[in-house]
Amino acid sequence: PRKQQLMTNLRTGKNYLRNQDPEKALVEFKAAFDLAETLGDHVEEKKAARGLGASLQRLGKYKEAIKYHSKVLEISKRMGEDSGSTEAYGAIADCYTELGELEKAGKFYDKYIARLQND
Amino acid sequence: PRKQQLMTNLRTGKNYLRNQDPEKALVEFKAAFDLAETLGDHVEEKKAARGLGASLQRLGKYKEAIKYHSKVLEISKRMGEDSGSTEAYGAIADCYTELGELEKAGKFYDKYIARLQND
Amino acid sequence: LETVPTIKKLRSYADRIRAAELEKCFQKIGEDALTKKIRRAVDDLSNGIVNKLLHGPLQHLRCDGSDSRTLDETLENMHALNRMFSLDT
Amino acid sequence: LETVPTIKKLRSYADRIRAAELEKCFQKIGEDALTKKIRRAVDDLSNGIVNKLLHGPLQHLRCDGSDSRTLDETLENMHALNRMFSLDT
Repeated sequence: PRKQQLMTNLRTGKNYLRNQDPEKALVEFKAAFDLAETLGDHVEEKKAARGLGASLQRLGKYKEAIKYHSKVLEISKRMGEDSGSTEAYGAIADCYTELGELEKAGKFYDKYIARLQND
Repeated sequence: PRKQQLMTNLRTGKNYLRNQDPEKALVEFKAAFDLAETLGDHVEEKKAARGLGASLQRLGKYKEAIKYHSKVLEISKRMGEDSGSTEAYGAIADCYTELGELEKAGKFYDKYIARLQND
Repeated sequence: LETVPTIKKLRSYADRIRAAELEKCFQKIGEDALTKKIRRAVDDLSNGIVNKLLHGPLQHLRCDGSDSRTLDETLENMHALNRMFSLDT
Repeated sequence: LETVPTIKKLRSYADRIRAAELEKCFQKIGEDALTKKIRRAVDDLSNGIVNKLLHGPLQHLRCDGSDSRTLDETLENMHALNRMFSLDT
């Protein structure tokens, strides 16, 4: 039932994000993230972290967004499964660009670009 | 049964084309084209013409390829249904480029480019 | 007119990528689940993305060259595209 | 470093196209036929095409600028991309 709740939160969050409502999306993804952490479900935790990052980014909260996009990378590393990593590198770089930290942005774009030809 | 034969020819032609065998593809598409003409089936006639154009192009027979790609445009106009037209304009331009007729190629690329933002 | 071959090369560059990714996608979906409708929708998707992405660059290879600034810019665009997509090799 | 904002703009330009085409594709397939596997395969397809198409241009915005020719070229690439994708507006 908690797993089901988690999946519902993720789905609802994605819908809010698609419908340009990042505030409501944020709430759903945060709930999903906490649930996934409790359940130790790293696959869904990663999706929730990505959603949190994307929502915060839309709200202009770039520093917090970086935190969650980095979480995606961290979970990938821990799981030895790197789906979503390319996009996470790109998103972190976008956030640093918005913050005017172009040097850091460039470093993350390099990692992003190096991965673009992979699948 | 003839319609079924026609569909088989089209499918086989596409497979040959995908597997880099334009000569065998050509035979299939020609059979399909003749059948479609006999049956008056313009939807499939268009697919066959496109396949013929693509096969001839791969074989370096650019003038003949232009003939069949133009057939696609002609059928589209007659049917008032323009699926495949963007690609036909582009393919005709590619053929003229190969033939060194850059002026004509440019004219067809213009039509192709003007349609790229449509669906 | 010098830009015409670049248009052809960029088109075929993009089409190779499109065809390869399409093939992979169809394999992932699998023969059984791949209905005609899905095949059509996915094919349209791949064409839509490529066409809309190429629209800007291709348009900027086809300025009429009536004034020299435009012609210069068009040639600069061509050189940049040749470099960026390695179209000369 | 001047090229960093262009990278961001080009990325989001491409992503808007990708998202719009993806939405259209999913609608064409229809809620009922759209299994998780298909959604995943089609999503991968759209990312694959965009990523592979952007690879060249983005790579050519990130030269290390150690010699001046490379830096000049990188800036030319940036100007051309800004023009061709209307990224300044």
